[in-house]
Formats: sequence, structure tokens, C-alpha cells
Amino acid sequence: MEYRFKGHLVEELYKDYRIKEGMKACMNCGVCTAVCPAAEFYKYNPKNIVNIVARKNEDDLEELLKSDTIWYCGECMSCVTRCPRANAPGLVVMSLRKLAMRSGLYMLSEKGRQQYVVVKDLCSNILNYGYCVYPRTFDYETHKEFGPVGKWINEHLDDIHARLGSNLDGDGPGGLRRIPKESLDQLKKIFDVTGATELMEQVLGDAHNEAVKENLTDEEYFMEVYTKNDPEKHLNH
Amino acid sequence: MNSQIFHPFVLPFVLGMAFVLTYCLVGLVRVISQLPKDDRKKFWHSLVTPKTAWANIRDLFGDCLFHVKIWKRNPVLGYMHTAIAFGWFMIIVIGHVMLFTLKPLQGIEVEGLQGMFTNFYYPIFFKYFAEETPVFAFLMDFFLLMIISGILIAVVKKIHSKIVGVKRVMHFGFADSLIRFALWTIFPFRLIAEKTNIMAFWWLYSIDLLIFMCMLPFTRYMHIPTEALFILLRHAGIKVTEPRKGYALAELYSCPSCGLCIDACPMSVNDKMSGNTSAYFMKKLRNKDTEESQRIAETCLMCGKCVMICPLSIESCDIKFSQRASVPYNINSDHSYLFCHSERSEESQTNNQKPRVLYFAGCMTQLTPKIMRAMKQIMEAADEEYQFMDENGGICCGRPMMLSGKTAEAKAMVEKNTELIKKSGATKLVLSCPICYKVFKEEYHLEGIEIQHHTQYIDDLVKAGKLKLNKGDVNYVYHDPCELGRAFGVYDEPREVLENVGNLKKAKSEKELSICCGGSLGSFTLTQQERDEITANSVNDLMFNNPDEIVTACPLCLKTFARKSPVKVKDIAEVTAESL
Amino acid sequence: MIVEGKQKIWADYQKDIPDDHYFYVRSCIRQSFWPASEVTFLDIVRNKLGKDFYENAYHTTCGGIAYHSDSIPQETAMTIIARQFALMHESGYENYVCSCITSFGLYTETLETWREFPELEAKIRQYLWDSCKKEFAKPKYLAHASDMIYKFRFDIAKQMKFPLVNVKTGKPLKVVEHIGCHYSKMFPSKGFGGAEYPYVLVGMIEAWGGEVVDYPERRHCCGFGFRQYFIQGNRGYSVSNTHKKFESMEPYEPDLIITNCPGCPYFLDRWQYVIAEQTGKTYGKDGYGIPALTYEEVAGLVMGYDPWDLGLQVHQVAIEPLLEKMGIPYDPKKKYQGVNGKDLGVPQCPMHIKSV
Amino acid sequence: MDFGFCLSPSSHVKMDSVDLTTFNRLKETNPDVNTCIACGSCTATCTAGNFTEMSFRRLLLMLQRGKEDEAKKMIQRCMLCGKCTLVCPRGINIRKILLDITR
Amino acid sequence: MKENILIIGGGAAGMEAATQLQKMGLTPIIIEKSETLGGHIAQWDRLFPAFHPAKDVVDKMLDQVKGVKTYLNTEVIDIQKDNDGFHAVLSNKQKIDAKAVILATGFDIFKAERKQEYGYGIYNNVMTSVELEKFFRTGKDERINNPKKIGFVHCVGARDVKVCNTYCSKVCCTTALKQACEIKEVFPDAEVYTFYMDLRMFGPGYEDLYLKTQKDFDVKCVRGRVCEVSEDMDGKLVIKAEDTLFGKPLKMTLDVLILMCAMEKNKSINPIQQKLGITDNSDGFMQNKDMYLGMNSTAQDGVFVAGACTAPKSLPDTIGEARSVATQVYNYINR
Repeated sequence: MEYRFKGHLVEELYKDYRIKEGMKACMNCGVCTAVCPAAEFYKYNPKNIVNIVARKNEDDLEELLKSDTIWYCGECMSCVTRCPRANAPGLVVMSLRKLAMRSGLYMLSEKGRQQYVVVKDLCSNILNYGYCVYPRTFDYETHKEFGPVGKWINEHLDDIHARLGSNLDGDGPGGLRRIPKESLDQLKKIFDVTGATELMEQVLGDAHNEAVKENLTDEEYFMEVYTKNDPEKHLNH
Repeated sequence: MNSQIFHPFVLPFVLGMAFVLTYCLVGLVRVISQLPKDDRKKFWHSLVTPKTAWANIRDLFGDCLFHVKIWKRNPVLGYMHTAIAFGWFMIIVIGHVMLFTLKPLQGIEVEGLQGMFTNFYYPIFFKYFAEETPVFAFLMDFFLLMIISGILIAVVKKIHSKIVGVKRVMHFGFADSLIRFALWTIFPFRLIAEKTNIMAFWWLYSIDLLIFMCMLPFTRYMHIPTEALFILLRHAGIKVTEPRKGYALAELYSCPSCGLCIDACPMSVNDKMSGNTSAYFMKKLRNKDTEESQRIAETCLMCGKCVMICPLSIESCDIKFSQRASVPYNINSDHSYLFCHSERSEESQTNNQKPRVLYFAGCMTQLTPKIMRAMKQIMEAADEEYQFMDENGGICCGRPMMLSGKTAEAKAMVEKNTELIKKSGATKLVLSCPICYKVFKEEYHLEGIEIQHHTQYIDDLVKAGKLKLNKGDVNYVYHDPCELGRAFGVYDEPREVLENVGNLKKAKSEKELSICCGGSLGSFTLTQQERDEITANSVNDLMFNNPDEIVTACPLCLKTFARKSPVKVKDIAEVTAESL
Repeated sequence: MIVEGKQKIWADYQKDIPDDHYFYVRSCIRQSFWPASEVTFLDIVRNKLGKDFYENAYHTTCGGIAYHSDSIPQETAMTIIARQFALMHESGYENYVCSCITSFGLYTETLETWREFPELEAKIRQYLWDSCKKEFAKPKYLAHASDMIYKFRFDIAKQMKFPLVNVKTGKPLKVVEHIGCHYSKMFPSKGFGGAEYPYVLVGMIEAWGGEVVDYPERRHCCGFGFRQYFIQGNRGYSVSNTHKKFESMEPYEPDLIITNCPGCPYFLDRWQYVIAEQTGKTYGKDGYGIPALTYEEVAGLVMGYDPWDLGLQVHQVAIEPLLEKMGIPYDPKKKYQGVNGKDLGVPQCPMHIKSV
Repeated sequence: MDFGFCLSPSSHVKMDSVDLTTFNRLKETNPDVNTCIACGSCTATCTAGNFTEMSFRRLLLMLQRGKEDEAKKMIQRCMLCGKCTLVCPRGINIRKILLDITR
Repeated sequence: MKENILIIGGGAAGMEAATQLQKMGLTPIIIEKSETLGGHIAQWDRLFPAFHPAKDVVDKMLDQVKGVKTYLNTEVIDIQKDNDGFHAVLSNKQKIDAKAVILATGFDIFKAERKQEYGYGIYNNVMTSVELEKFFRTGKDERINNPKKIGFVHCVGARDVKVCNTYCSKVCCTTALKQACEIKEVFPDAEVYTFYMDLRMFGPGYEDLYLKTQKDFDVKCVRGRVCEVSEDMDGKLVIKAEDTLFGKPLKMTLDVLILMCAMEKNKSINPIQQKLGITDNSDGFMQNKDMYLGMNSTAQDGVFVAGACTAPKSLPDTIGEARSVATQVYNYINR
């Protein structure tokens, strides 16, 4: 299969500052796995990931980038505190994820393809509103755990924020104010110069192509990726 | 001479005899009824088939009376057994001849039931009731003395077994000691009674016979009547199916506990382990001590030396296998993966179309890569079209699974290997491991494919002039692997090959007497230390003539000896390859 | 438990931050889910304590959530942060305080990475110039808003009306403190009390009369996990981790949970509802659940703010049992009202977890 | 209500509640089960391991960590060839143990 | 030839060096800051690998140094070097001239509370290997109440960047197994677990001890570093680790947890060490010339080192070094 950085995955990975910072040498003591919230529930072992990265083997790395494994981490960084060799498995995972996305290998795993959802939601929130999370795009129907109170909040969003002192979509400072256009423009420019726009367009493009392949609309594909949940495949019994 | 037709002292004998005959009859019916239907048919058939009938007669005399096999091993013991068995047999025969040729009681005609009754005991107490002619008297005395001479040897053997060349003897309980004592005294009492006619000795003689016969079924002396049945069953070609039923039962009771297998057993390197020998196994199983018999069955190395040395050729290993199989293996072995993962083996088959020789190294040989390398060199030097079946790892031949008594479980492996071998199109299968060799020979159905161990194969190549070997001046000793030597009689081929590459020295025990290396997969429970002791003993035996190198033909023997040997241990393939 | 041992560690992990003149940066999650908390924070520091906390209308998200969801490159997040620093610098401030823990972690990580790799800082400086024509100065002091409340905890205690005490029994309330993972797990020295026994919330609880509960899974993550929550199919991870924490704290019968991360109270609150819906199990007394509050809400409560001004009605777990324990008066009718008593209806009652 | 996800089972080895009946029984007849140093020789040489996940050292751990079912499943793969026993540096009679586990 | 040799430290290294130097006809002077000679080893109950009583060894050593001039409760507070040799000032104001100085200042035990996640000094039932040894000696420790489950954590304060000790402390593995056997002797019904990363059984009979630990004492060795310790409602310790050989996170409750604390250089000697111009190596121990032929020498001519002041060492190592330092000093004096 063809993908970007083929034959140069290791080289590319080791350019990432997070690898420089978080990948020293592992002695396989297992403290990261012991404390890891993901290792308890997923077929996941951060120690093994660090070992594969340390091995610098192109084939192993390709396998890893193609797999669901790197997408189980919750980036809580609890592992960072404890590692006796000052590795940061959490940071290593972040750089792996970035490489998986840039190389296109992320599209080969169920959990990797989910990047479409977060990239689409979070980047559009940032570029449109200047916030990662924005209440008007936080919908009860797709977040049932928001609960009856959440449903009530969604239904009376303006009233409740007004009651609680937000400056929802207002001018000037204050919570949830409308970010001035010049600031939004600056965010867009930052996205452009730092590669976020490129990454975002790539992910949206990959998803679109995949949707076409699966004979789905982008929206249908989005919902499929958003809801797909196969416990047997991922859970660690 | 007493002019009576009856004296009460005959009663103990009559009782004893009646008991033992009844017991044997019941036992006979039991054994025969326990045989599987087909086996029973075979048995009846064998009795009337001239060939087997002749063999029966030959062995009944040869084994039961003359103990030919014991003579071969140890003439003193042979004489001892013959003297007692044949002597006793003869005085019974002569007694009967006298009964019918000489009128025991002149003037008194005893007929009908009473006649049968008196004829029952007359031959046993003949001298009391009748006069012998001088010729008969001489014969009787001769055989009686012959028996007593045998008994004297037995007494000596009991007191100091080494004098008669036996290191270890069985240890028996009270019952066995008592019956032995009875046996030893029967004939001296008879002699004294006959010569002195003191009534007390006639009584003692008869009571001894009662003791002997009443205890017979419960002691090792049961082998005397059972042996005859066993010989018949063996000649009928019947095999062991269950550890304590039918044929196995006949074998169990045929074992005379002579103890010859104790010295032969490689485990007899110390007192504790000598308790694991077949004689004890048979005894425990006879006594229904399942726990102990299971333990011994699992400890046995299955080298087959006890079977080889047994005067009766009792297949004790087969009984041990069936004993092992009697313990359930609660795992449904699943070797279905073998059939999903065949690509690997097929891969290596594509590069060579229809080879003449298919080489299967086997699991153990994978642990001794030097054998594999040597075999490759040899086959290349001989310019053979060959294919290496398990160069990248293969499937077990199935023998270890069978050794544990899991015949059905082994089938999956046999099937898969058969499939691979047949697919290769080769006409000859060469194996490096005798363990594999045995199972391929016995359990695989590879019609049209010649199966050879590499010793045979190399020998063939040398004889065909395909291999030119340079003779060196190294002194070799050859160790016969159990499953190549004793199992298939492959003794000469390796020796001939070695004669071509160096000087062959003799081991102390060779060929069928060779001592297991101690590494055998046959044993499940021997600890490493115990195995090491066995190995050390076997190495000592091989080092008898101070060879420079030990050569064997089994990867497992090679690995095992390497632990303990003071000199280099090599496989015959290695030695051959070095001499190319 | 040997308290002296902890005190020793707390004494070792004290960071030096000034108590005034901060450039205040909001949190995406906090302003969306707990809008009144930020309002309360600013009210306390500005009006009750008279401090200078400046908010600039042009500041944006730090991008931390997108960064930790692997949606934007590290350079993007760093350049957004550099822009925020530039705004601070332009506004004449040197001290930077943020409301979000993810932000706090990211700011710390960024500053540490720049320290270790100055060439990366130079690169970001260039990016910022290329995109915004701005230049930044790194803050002299970086703090999280909970650090400020911790620092002012005794000042707040002086104005305290309702201590963390059960008015019926007179005993201190049992309080679970939950620290956001990114507060000090990556850089233990950057948080009050370090990574293992953080003091930032414990200090507040102690100062306001509560009793701290130390349960086995105290240090465990709430389970947010960024992408593990944002994608519905992954939420099992998130709820399972919260579940694990509640199972561990349950025997201690805590009265309330106090958090310094804006996300954690959302998960600790809403997952109690989900666990109840899915398994029928509720934590806390009488099936009400255990309230999980922000430190601003707790500070507001002890200082006598109206519970509905503090936004306690936007929690799914009912707050009333806690208010009653603390003896805080409240008007049940006003709970779900809008501005000027506007009728906004009442949320539905969940199946298992009780509401008043 | 269907949220589209649910609580996941924990994979932690809970040493407090592990059932060690089989392992303890095994230990009585084979005290050397305790002496495994997890060097992996058995796994590396395993004939069945060439095709499957079969690994004796892991199997012993499974029994000690309450995964008896998994262990029994793994044994099904074993061909009893005994190579593991030959290579074990601690001289553990592995084949015997494998047989005993099943009894 | 009655040259004074100043030996700082009256532990195993100092005592043995003094014994040898005296036999060579030199005049060793031991300066010991505590009130007895013997150092750490005198606080020990039994020695690995064969459970030999430490007192035996210490008593013999004490007997051998009987004739050596010894200052107890005394520290060197100043030292100068000139062409005549070294001039030391003791804390009792006394001045001593010596031709050579041996630093035999030994080690300190890693302060277990620095490894915060293990909760030493916070959770009642977390104790150190040194405290356990004291329990073996005295039979008393309020934390040990007929425990049913006991855990040992290896590498506490060693092989750990987070506490700035990246070295292996060498003796803790063997000590842990020794102590595991001993506690099993005291409480045969208890389950004993050791959490290790590598079991470094480097000496004669040590691997046998390991085997014995597994086979005869049924101590369960789990490969994985304990990650965190917490206390439950009953005051028992809940630990988390990964069973790395099994590849799964593991959780268990223990009654007592023993931390196998590493050796660190005894830092109370720092001022004198600085005055003598001897630096620390990257592990924080004293820098000797090299680790092969110059192991007893330092950058300062006439200043020698022996024992655990240069690296974590076992008792036999230390005695060996003490003997070799004596030879070095003798050659130095007679150069």
C-alpha cells in the first residue's frame, strides 16, 4: 500500500519535538501501564508502544500507525509523572498520532478514522467562534449524557447564559463573547502558517474520499464514524 | 511300601490341587472372556493353525520348561530355573508313567470314581503306595536331586545374589517369602520321606504342597500356570488394550518377578529409582495398586530394554502405555491450526519440483542445528535431489503425544504431516530423529515412500559410492538410540559407516543391551537430577574402551550425553560430514 | 494516614506567584458548562478581594482541547499561545492566569519545551509574526485560577458565611478533591503540593472547615480523554474511569467533590447520571448522587452567594441535600428561572438518580 | 436510554480475588512451577508456538492471575513434544506440568 | 615507619582498612562520627545470601581493630594538605597529622519519602528495608501485626531519573529476597510478593538464594515496578503495578509494604570532600581515578577511597576494597 513517508516513518517521527522530549529509553518497568486509564479497559499497553518506537523499525512502526492501538490513549499524562526514565509515553502517542494522520495510515484503523470527527468539530469551532467548545454546537441529541438538565440547557441556552452572567455572542470581554473578527482572522492565519489548515484539509479530504468509496454522504459517514463502537474488538477482558 | 490305597496325609495335597485347578480354570475363562471379540477369534484360530500351534509347542517347552532365554543371559540362573521347572515336570511325568505302567497296589483293583481319586494323588506320593522299578527309582531320584540342586542355587542367590551374577533382586513381602520357603522345602521333604518313610515328612511334604498351591494365585508363582496361556495368546498376535484386562492380565500374572529387568533397567542406578523398574510395575499393577503403577508408568523411560531382556518377552511398555492412557486427559486438544497455517511449509516446497528425498529433521533436531547442517552437506555432497520439509519449523511427528497415551490427539499431527509428505512427491523420507522414525514407521501410512533414518540413508549412500569418506584415526564408540536399535534393529548400518571414517570401539553394553541416555521423552516425571544420574551411568558404559568421541544417531541422545560426557559427543551425520 | 508526612510534602511544593495584577484567560469548557463559575471567580478576586484581574476581549481558546484531540499540530497550539502572551504583553501585564487546566498544562509544557529547545521558540516567534504581526513576551508568572483561590483561601475564610460543616451534626463535611490531570502530573513542581498529594484544593477544604477524603483512586483521571469523549463510540472509556473513581470513594461517603479542572466536574456529574441510568446504581446518600462542584462554586457557597447565581442548577446531580447540610438558604422556585424570574420550565426527572 | 456506549469491564488483574486452586494443586505435585524465571526459552522453542500463541511461561502466569480458562485453551495447542522441558534453564519438567494441569 | 593514616569512617571499610594497615606497621586512626564502630552493617540482622548473622562479622572486625586509635562521636571539621602531608582538625578540637587519608565514609539510605507515590511517612504500613531489618533484630515494629500479605518494592530511589538516581544500588535485589525469606520464616502463612524489574543476583550463592526464595519460601516475584500506593478504608495498602510478564495492569491489597531503599553517598562528608578537592561522579558518589586500577585513588594525591563512598557495594566488595586500599596506602607511603 502507498502512503506518505513510506520508508521514512522513523525519520519523520523522530523530527517531532514530543519524541525528543518524551522518548528516552525504556526499561520495561510497567509503571505507565499500571497507572494508565486506557490500559485497564482497552487492549492497550503504553509500555509496548514506547518499545516499538524505541526499536526504530520501519515495519513495526507502520504496523503500529495502522492499528487502533495508538488511538486508545486519553492523553491524561498520568504516565509522565511516574516514569523512572523520564519518558513521556503520552507525548510519544501524540507524535505517533500526528504521523499516522499525516502519512494517511490512520485511515486504516477504526479508531484512527475517528479523527475526522474531532478535526471537523474542533477546528470549525476554533475557526468560527474562537473556542474549542461552543455551546451552540454542543447538541443534546449527540450527547445524551448531557442529561435532562443538559436538554433543558440546550432548549433555553440564551436565557440560562444570560441568567448566569455569560456574554453569549456579545461584544467586549466576558464568557462566550463573540470573538472579534480580526482575532478569528489571526487564528485562521496561524492555522495556515503552522500546518493546521493543511492537516485539517487532508483529514476532511480523506474522509470525503472514504465516504464516496463507501457510497455515503459526508454526513452519513460522519455519523458512522461518530457512533461506531465495537467492544469486542477493542476491550481488554 | 504300605498296602493302603489311602492315607490322610494326601488330603492337604488334594485340597490344594483342587483349589489351584479351579482357580486357574476360572482365571482362564476370565482372561479369554475379557479379550476383545476379534482377539478371541484370533486366539481360537491360532490354536488350530499349524504354524502357531508348532510355535506354541516349541515355546511351551523352550520357555516354560527349559528357560532358554535365561540360559542365554545367565547360564547359572538358566540351570536353576531349568532344574526346578524341568525336574518337577519330569517327576510328575514319571509319576504318571509309573502309575500306568507299574501297578501301584498289587492285588487291589481300584476303579471308577475311587480310581480317579487315587490316580489323582498316587503319582505325587508314589513311593508311599507302591514299589518303583530300579530304572524309575533312578530317574525319580535323579530329577529330585536335580530340583534340589536348583533350589540350592536359589538359596545361594537369595543369600548373596552377586555370586550368581545378579546385582539387584526383587524385594518381596511375607506371602512371597512363605511360598518360596514352601517351594524350597517340598522336595527335600519328599526325598526324606521317600528314603526314611517317616510319616511326619510325608505330612510335611503334603502340607508344603498345600501351602504352595493355595498361595500360588496370590504370589509371583502364579506365573507358572499363566505363562502357558500367555504364550498361546502371544502367538495368536494379541495386543494390550487395557492395563488390567485380557491379554495384559495374562502378562501380569506371567511375570515371574525374576528381576532380570531390574539390572537391565537404566533407572537402576540407585536403590530408589530401581523401584521404578518393570518387575515392580507388574507387581503393583497385579496387586491393583493403581497409584503406584500409574506413577511407575509415567516415570518409565520406555527404552524397551526390559521387554528385550524379559525371559517371557512380556510387553511391559505396552501395559504402561495403556496404564497412562487410563488417566483421562481433560483437554480437548485442538490442533486445527495446523491446517490453517500450512503456507509456510508449502512455501519451501515450491522451489523444488518433485524431489527424490524429503528430509524431515523433526522437533528435537531443531535444537541441534549441527545435525541439520551436516545432513544438508551430506545430501549436497551426494548430489541428491532433496527437499527440507521443516527447515522453518515443522509439526511434531505425534510420537510424544502417543507416549503420553493420547493416541487420538496425535492423529491431527499425523494427518497433517502425511498430507505434506504426500504433496512433496518424494519417494524417500529421511528422518534424523529416531523418535520420529518409530512413529513414521508404525503409525503413518505412506505407501510408496521409503522411510529411512539418516544412519541407514548415509550407509546406503556410502555403499552406493555416492559419498566418498576419508578414514581418520579417531576412536569412536557408537551409542544405539533405543528407538532405532531395540525398536528396529538398526545396529549394523551406523557401525559400518563409522568403520569407514575411523576406528570403532566397543561399549560395555552394546546393541540391544545399550543403555538409554536418560533423556528419553518416554518419561514424564524423572527430574533432571535423576536423568543426570542415568546419563552418567550410560556415559560410563560407553567410555569402557576409552573412545575419543561418542557417536549417536539421535538428537535427544546427543543433547543428553553432551551434559555429562567427558569426550565430544557427535551425531553420525556430523561425523560423516566431517569426513567428506 | 500520617498527616505530618503530607504537610512536609506540601511545604516542599510551594510555588512562588504574586497575588495581584493578572492577565485573566477564560476556559472554553468552563464558560460553556459552568459560566457562573468564571463570573464568580472574577467577582471574588476583583470585588471581594480588590485585586486586578484584567480580561482582554481579543483572547481566544488556547487550542489545548484540539491539540490533545490531535486535531491541530503542536506548532499551531504554541502559536495560539504565543498570541495570547502577546496580548498580555500588549496589555501591560506580566502575570498570566488561566481558568482551564488543559490550558495550564499546555502553557507549562510550551514554556518548558521552549526552554529545552530554544530553536522551537524562535520558530514559533516567526510563525506569530508571519500570521499576526505580533511579538510576545513570556509571562513572568503563570498560574491557574485555582492557585489564586488557594492563595486567597484564608481571605475567603475571613468572609466565610457557611463553612464546609454539616450544620446538623456539627461535623466537617467529607470532601473529595479531584485535581485535573494536566495541573501537575506532567510538571509536579508547577502545582501546589506536587503531583502525588496536590495541595491546591486540600488547602481550600481545610481553610473552609471541611475534611479531606483520601481514597485509593484519588489520583485517577476522571476519564475525559479528549477524543475518548468527543466521539460517542469511545465514551465507554470515559464513563468507566469515572465509575472506577466512584466505586473507590463510595465507602468513604463523601458529601461533595471539589475540582479545579472545568471538564472533570462535568464528567463526574454527568457520568453519575449515566451510570445510574445504565446500572441503577447511585452514589451518595438516599440516591441523590454526590455533587461535583468547581472550586469557584464552593468558594461562592461558603461566602454566601446565592446557589442559583452560582449556577448550581446546571449540575445534573441535585445540590439541595448539600445546601441543607451546610445550612445554606435557597429558594427552590427560583432554581430553574431565567433573568427576572422568567419561567424556563423544569428539566425532566431522570429514571434512577434522584432530583428534588 | 441508549447512550450509544456503556461501561467497560476492567482488565486489572485483581490479585485480592484470584482463584489459585489449580495453581496451588499443581504446586503440590510440581514444586518447580514456582521457579520459572520467565526467560521465554520454552516459548521460543515451542513447536506449537511456531503457529499459535502457545507460551508455557505465560500459561503459568495465567494460572497465577486467575485466567484458568485462557490457560486451558492454550494447552489445547500443545503437541507435548517436550522441547520446552529440554531448554528450560531452571530444569522445570514442563511437559509433566502440562499434563498435570489437565488432570 | 610509624606514619599516621587518617581513616574517616568507622564502618566495614574503615575498620578493615585500619586492621590491614596496622598489620603493615602503619598507624591508622579512625574518626567515626557516631558513638560506635560498625557502621550500617552493625544495624543489620543477617547477611545474604546464607543468612549469616551480621553480628558475627562485626564482632570479628571490632576485635581486630581493638588496638587502633579511634575517635568516636567525632568528625573532621577541617583538613589541609602541605608537603608534610595532611593536617586535620577534629570536632573535639584535636589536631591530627597524617601522611595519607582514607575516605571510608560509606553511604546513606535513600530517603523513602522522596519517592512520594509510595507514601512512605504518609501511609502507616509503608516501611523501609532498614526498618524491616530492625524488626528482624528486635522483633518489634508496630506496623507488623501478623500480616497476611506483604509486598517488597525494588529499586526505590535507584534506577529512577525522577529522584535523580539513575544507578543500580546493587545489593537491594538480594537483600529483598533475603528479607522476603526471613519474613516468611516469621509469618509462614503470609503471602509475600516482590515487585522487581530485574533480579540482579550477581554473586556466589545469590542465584541459589533466588531459587530458594521461589521454591522453598513460595515468595512470588512479580516483574513490574510498583506505580502507586494508596490506603483504603481499613488502613490497608492498595498498590498498582503492571505485571509486565503478563502484560496486564495489576492491583492488590497488602498489609505491609517494604521499600528496598537505594544507597546514596553519605553527604555529611561533603565539606571535607570539597576541601580535599574530590568531586562527585554522575551518580553523586565520590569520583575515584578510574574503576579498574585506580579504584582506590582520587584526584588528590594521598587521598584514598574505599567502600560505598564511591558506589553502592556489598559487604564483601567493601572488605575487598578496604584490603586493597591498605596496599595502596602502604605503597604510597613507601614510594
